[in-house]
Amino acid sequence: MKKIIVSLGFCAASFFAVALVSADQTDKEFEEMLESSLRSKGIVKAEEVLAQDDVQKKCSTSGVASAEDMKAILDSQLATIVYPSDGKYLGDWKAGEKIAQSGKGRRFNDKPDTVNGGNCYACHQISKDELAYGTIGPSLYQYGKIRGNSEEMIKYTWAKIFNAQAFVPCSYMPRYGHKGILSEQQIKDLMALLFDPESPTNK
Amino acid sequence: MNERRRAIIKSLSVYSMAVATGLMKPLSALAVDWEKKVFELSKLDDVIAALGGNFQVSDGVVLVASEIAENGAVVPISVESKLPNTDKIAILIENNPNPLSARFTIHDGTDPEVKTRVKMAGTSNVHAIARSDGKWFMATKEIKVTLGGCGG
Amino acid sequence: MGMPMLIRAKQKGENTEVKVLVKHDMETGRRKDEAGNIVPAHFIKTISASCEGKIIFEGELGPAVSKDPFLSFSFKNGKKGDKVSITWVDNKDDSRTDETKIR
Amino acid sequence: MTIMNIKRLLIFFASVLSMCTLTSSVSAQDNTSEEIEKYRELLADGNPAELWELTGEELWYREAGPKNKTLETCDLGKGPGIVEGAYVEMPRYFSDVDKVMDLEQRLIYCRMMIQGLSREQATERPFGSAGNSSDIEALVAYVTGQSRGMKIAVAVSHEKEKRMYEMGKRFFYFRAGSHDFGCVTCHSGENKRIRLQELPNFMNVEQARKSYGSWPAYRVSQGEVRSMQHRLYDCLRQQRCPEAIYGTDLVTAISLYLAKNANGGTYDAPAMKR
Repeated sequence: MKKIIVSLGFCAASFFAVALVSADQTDKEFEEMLESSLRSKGIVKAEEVLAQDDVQKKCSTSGVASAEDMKAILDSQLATIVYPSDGKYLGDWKAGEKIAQSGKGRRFNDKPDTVNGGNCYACHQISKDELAYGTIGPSLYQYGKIRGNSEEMIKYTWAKIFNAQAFVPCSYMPRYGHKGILSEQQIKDLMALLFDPESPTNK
Repeated sequence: MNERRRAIIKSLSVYSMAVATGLMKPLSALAVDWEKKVFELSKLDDVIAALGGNFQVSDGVVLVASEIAENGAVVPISVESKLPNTDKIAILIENNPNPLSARFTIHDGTDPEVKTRVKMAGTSNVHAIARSDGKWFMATKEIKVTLGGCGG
Repeated sequence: MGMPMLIRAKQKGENTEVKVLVKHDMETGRRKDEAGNIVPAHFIKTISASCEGKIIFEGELGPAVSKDPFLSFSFKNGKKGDKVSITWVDNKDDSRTDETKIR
Repeated sequence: MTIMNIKRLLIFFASVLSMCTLTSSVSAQDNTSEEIEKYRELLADGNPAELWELTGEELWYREAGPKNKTLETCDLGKGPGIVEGAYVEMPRYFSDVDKVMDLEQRLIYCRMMIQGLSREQATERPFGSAGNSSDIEALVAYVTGQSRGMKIAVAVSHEKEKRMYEMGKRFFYFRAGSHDFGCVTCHSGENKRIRLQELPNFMNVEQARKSYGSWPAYRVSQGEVRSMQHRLYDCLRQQRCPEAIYGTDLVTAISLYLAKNANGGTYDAPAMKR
């Protein structure tokens, strides 16, 4: 019996070896293709991008990441969150609106001193006045009005903008704080856009 | 098909070369002159005044355009006049640096209807005007120019 | 002198429908290039159409007409085989004439 | 932050999630998509891409390069000089180079081999801009136009085509860079849009067909005809990826992956888009 299993296993192994190129070989081929086809330009460095971080590696699968990976991502990413040093969470909603509108920053044609935007409208409805909003993420219209401004809600929202993967592993939302895309002040301004009763978001 | 197209291209090149070198006079020598001073005005009121004052709102002028433009660089506009003896049609974009975008002269036997595409600096009222028996009539529509794509 | 225009003149009942596409940058004089320099204004100022030598339609265009301008209009008294000719002149006094037959 | 706090935050998050679904988009903005549709309809009349097609055709038959030859003997996969229907079968394996090539790689190859241009000359100005038109974009407009109305039919049968497809698929899911973006971020969900542009979901056959089948396109936002190479080059830029080197294999791999997903669809380009 044991023999049969072993030989079956051997058969299967040799079958796959013929039919499929091994995973290792595919990895290698892929890496080589990336290296030969992509090059550093301006502020985007090929070697930095191609060396994915652990989260990116776990999330680069055509299926769903394993439960184990998801838990590892949640744990590691929650630990990255940095709350505002002065304990103040809300900035200026008008500045926040500009950040939400801008998709600039971190592309190879952007300058090192380009002020990065959040590009929030690309994926979210926020203020009712902006018709050109995307739907990759949920609508944030009346965010503060609906959810209130309890300390928990404020802290949760901060953390979500700072590192969305602390809540949804492999989320499509950029990790704005953790990856240094937005500054602490910029996140405060976005928070105001979401929570300030005077913000058009809550009108 | 291919041969035909190529032949056309070749003959056209020869013809346009002849024009460029002055062997033939382009027809436009006969055409209306581009009226610099009206095209360079920056305020809608000044353009209206320069064209002869009051435009009367009229159903006889039909302006077809979408209320939202996906991109301000190309906004399709169609203007038709149902008014008698229409000899001029123009498109004014209120918030553009120079409101007068284009003006057309409709000769006898030509329908008073024109389709073109214009640039809009941002959301604005667009006025289509037509001159009938020497008087201007107008139709207006607000066109919203939106941001598109991933660039923001 | 630019590249050839694309002109279509099609008989539809008693009307001839003319559609014109012109390859032209239609620079407003406000745009900046990648280096941040203003690109000088360069646009078609006049465009005129004639059928068998008779002027049928004229346009004065400003720089607010879109890049690669498109125009469509129709006229009466044309017939299949008639020659429709279009000429544009731009602000640098460059010009071009192309023609087609009504189909 | 204590463990207790983290737990509370997570529980709290779960309740927020359920709220999200309740408050989803204020479905108003009622006529926005209707008006955008109208905009596209009005635009459809008179596509400047035809001007590029004419130029491209002229370039195809024009003697050029040190060898002073036309491209009439260029084999795009269906035999020397056969342009009609060539694009809908590309990218494909070419035995003369033992390699999978997309249209632009093949055009570069033909210009080098037949016309005698150097690689540098053959790849000069791959993408046009105002005042600087691109010969390649014009050639691409001409060649692709000769497949209009045909069915997209890439084979993916040769071993090298299969490998190329696999690489393209892998890149589709590859997430990296400052923003963790990958193709998958924007192109795997149903009924999603970025700003006002609908995003084709490449897992959905109909959408993949419609999207792939509408490139190249005259883009009104750029005033140029943009090829598939440019579409992907610019996707990668927005993804915060490094620059895709023109005519290299990665873009061909992604194209092949997308083309395969679009197989069977009717090709309808060069089109006109925002």
